Amino acid sequence: MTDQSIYRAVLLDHFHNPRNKGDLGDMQIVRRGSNPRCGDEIEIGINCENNTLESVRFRGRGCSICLASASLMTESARGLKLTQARDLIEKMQLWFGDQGGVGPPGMGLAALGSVRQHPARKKCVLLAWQALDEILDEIERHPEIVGA
Amino acid sequence: MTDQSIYRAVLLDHFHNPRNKGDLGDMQIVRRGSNPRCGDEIEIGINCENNTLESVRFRGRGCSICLASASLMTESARGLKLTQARDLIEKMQLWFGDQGGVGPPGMGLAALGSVRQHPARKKCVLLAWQALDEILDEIERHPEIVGA
Amino acid sequence: MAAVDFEALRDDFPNLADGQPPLHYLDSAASTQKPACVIESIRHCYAHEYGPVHRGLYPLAENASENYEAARRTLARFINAGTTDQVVFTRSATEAINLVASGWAATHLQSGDEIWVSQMEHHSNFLPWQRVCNQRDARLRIIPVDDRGRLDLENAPELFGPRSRLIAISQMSNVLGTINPVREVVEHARRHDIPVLVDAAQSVGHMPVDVQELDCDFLVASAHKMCGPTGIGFLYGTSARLRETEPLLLGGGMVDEVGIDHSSWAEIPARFEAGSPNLAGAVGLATAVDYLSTIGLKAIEQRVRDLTDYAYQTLEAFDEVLLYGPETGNERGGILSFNIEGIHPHDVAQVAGEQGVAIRAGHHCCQPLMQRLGVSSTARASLNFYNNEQDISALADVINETVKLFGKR
Amino acid sequence: MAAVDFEALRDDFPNLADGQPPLHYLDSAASTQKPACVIESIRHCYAHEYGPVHRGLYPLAENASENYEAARRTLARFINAGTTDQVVFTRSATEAINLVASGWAATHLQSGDEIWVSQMEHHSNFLPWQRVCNQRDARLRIIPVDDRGRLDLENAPELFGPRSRLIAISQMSNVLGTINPVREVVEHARRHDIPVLVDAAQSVGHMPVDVQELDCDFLVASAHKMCGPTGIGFLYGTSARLRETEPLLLGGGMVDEVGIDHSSWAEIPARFEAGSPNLAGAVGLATAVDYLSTIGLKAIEQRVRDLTDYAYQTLEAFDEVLLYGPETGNERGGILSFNIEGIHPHDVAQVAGEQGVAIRAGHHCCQPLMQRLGVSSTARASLNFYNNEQDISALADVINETVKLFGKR
Ligand SMILES: Cc1ncc(COP(=O)(O)O)c(C=O)c1O
Ligand SMILES: Cc1ncc(COP(=O)(O)O)c(C=O)c1O
Repeated sequence: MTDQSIYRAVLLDHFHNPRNKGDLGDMQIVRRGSNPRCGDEIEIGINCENNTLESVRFRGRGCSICLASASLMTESARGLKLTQARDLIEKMQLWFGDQGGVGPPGMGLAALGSVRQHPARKKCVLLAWQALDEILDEIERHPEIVGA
Repeated sequence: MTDQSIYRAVLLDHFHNPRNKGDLGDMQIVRRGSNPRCGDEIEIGINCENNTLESVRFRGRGCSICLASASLMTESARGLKLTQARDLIEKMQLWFGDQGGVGPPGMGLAALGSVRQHPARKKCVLLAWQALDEILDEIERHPEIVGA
Repeated sequence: MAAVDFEALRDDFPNLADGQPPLHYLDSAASTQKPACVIESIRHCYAHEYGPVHRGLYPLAENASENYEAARRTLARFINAGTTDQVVFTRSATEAINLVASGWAATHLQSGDEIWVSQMEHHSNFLPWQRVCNQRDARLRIIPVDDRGRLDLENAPELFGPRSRLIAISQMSNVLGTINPVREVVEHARRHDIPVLVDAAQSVGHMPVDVQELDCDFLVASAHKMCGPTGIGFLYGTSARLRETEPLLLGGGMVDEVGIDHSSWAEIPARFEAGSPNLAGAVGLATAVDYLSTIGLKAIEQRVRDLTDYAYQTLEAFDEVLLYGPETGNERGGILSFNIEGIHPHDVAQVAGEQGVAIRAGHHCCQPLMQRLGVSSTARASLNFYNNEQDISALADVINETVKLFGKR
Repeated sequence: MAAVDFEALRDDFPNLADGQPPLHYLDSAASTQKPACVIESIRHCYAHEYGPVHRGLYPLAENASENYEAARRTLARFINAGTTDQVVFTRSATEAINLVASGWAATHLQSGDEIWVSQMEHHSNFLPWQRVCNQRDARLRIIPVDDRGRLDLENAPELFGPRSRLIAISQMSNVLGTINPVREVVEHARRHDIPVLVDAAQSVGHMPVDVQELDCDFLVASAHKMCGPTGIGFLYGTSARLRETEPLLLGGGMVDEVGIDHSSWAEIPARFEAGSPNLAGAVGLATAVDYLSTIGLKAIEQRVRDLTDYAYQTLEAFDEVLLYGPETGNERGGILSFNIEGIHPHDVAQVAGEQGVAIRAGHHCCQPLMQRLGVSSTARASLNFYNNEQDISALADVINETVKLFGKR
């Protein structure tokens, strides 16, 4: 396994030992992301207090990239202000967009960079992030759900 | 102008001095052949007696090949029994068909052979012959027209 | 049948001969590699014989037209069409099916009629029928697939019923490798006057295909899956059916007389080939056909069957591997779909790719079949005569590595 | 603008450099010759970079997908599309027009609505509209052509009227060489919210074409008329219009989710590209675009204009020659249709062919225009930048010989 390989140690670790994975029963908002082309299906749930993501959790099935990315996402989003979370998502999308010259939006996420050379798997990476994005949309539309 | 050239002396002669060309007013049966792709339009007329083509005439416009072929056709068809005419047409079509190994159906028609290497112009050659074929069909259906 | 030295044939394929490290190309069901002769024929066509096809009166154009029509004759002979004009060049198998769906089915379906496909059809042999059924208020009916991945004709009692108007099935499944009993289906269908379209995208060029023996009404395939170029395929149709078919595309070359209100179509097959013909595509396809014919379709079929047996045994030996489709033997072509327990096929394919093994992971444009198999995707290795046992050993290594990396510890 | 040595560029075209005796290729409006770089890019694609496009997870497939999408970006830049996904690869200009006719017009036309084309349109930009109008009980209206071969917009007062639903016109006539005031038509049409499709089959690659400057809704062309390969063309559409357009072909690669009853389409442009993509075609087209861009479209346009002036004067000098279309100048591209008094164009073209001059004779897929001109066919010489003055002198010799052979004595 080379350094270039996308199955970098970090991703494998998150795949085998996912963070913040499990039941979403007591989450304030849950959103689903799916990629029918390959059967990835992820649900993201959050609890929010004072405009801060107090907890971010996920469950679902998918390839290692999809699951590792979801796990990494929950780790980096937790504790962020809503605006910061939005910012992070935007930077992720930019990083994985067609444009070059953009770096990873945080040290913890650098491992995902190895996936950028595999365009067919960008969707796997972004699935969890898009679901979080939709959650933020929902909060904007209905702040009352998170008690704001 | 080489020997291979399709503008063999014979064809040019028939183009410039067409045989049996002109008014079809007193013909028993007249049939039209047209090729909308290039604007060739030929009318063939016949008079028939005792199952013999007493006269075969044509008029119309078209390229030199089309007109020369019509002129040649009238020459070779005149005086033939109906069955002989049918036979001649069949041989022409065979000669110009996809199959090789068939010779011209008569010495007088050999000049048309130079056109066989130009598939796009086969239609020009055959236009007059097809019209005559239709005339023979008509005679078969309605022999009374030619008084038989 | 003289023995063919298949190992030596690998050298005919520059993209296989290239590789350092070697390329284990096991994705021929998606698209085959190209032999040098095909590539050269295309180059030569453009560099030395290029001219517009049809109706040019100068030697270059006449020659181009002749090359184009000669390609049609070659292809017609290859599938044993009754006459050359029963072969229509299309952009792809997909276009050919759409042509029949919109040109034949749309004008022959009544409300309540049925079109039958199978549960294992490729989206290209599914969606066009779905659309035309929806448009004509007809029903799309599905021949089920049994647990061994074969057509379950017993459980499709109305397949030859009074409302059945067309049957469209593949000769070889691009996921399961199943070879369907097309001849048998046609025989039944004939008795009820139901036309049959055969999707031969996976079979033509991989086994002998004889349209007169199959006795089908329509048959389609794509050049790129039979060692030919991209961007060209064909439709075969019986003369009677083609006469009943309206053109999909209108434009240059397919009309006789154009009026302001109405127009009349040219003869068949020109009627179905609007637009400037794909000369280089036709030439490349004909060269591919000649190449395959020289090797011999029976020999190709046997070679792939041998490799398939070996691959099947190799994969079967893994406890973690679940294989789909029929067991090896006559009813299976060189396509093996599988899953590794608890591991997503994407991960299998990615590890494979890193180890120089080209396999496919996904739904393979067969979502209805995935639903039947109860999975969202599979890994798929597909074989052609240019593969060898090393390719299969390399696949075994991939499975070991994948299990090591992603298996439950 | 640095001077381009066009005479030297002839060597880029093996089929022109070949000839002994020389080939005077004056049929580029039918299809252009191919430069060595395009041929080589196709060869290289098949021999060293060939893999299936889209969704493969191994390097060869990823590279193939990237090459395919890079070709789309190259083309999008070339015509200055706002975004890359506004470019759809099709089989041809003809397919692209059919796609808009059946995918946009068929779903937007009401009974009594009008589609406008001009009297000079190619059958490919005429028949699809005729069909959809007949299907939808709409009216096909014709913009007349004036005596100098230009659109007679004055005499089409309802062109921008309340029933006008789409205008489809060519940017350059393939018979007359007329360059139509597309920009002006679009400007008017915009005010009445009428979409405009531009048939740019003769203009793209021959003059600068900028879809944003034209501000058109759709634009189509074929690769083989712009130094690219056969079997590929494209449709440009604004994002808004493409979203309103239904796919022509259904099948693999263009769906998201396939259900037994209904399916949902993939994003644009994949939605319009059912079936395995034409990789080598796209690569060859992109190489052609790069080649033309390096020469410079302005330089190409000027070169052809100079040659056209010379050809026009040369032909005009013959008493027997009747020239169609506008006089030389800005409103005319490098296409010259003519007739010789009393001589059928077939005979002209045949003599030309025998003398190594490739010209076309016929209706050029423009029967409505032929009716307007009152002829059934014309002879046509069409120029590209790789032509030179000797080609035109050779044409003059042909006319002399033709008159000698077939003229009234
Ligand atoms: C003006 C015009 N439009 C459309 C076409 C159709 O192009 P194609 O045959 O490549 O589809 C042509 C050429 O044949 C043309 O000259
Ligand atoms: C069984 C089957 N049918 C149809 C197709 C469609 O072929 P194409 O994409 O070349 O049109 C394919 C391959 O993609 C296939 O495997």
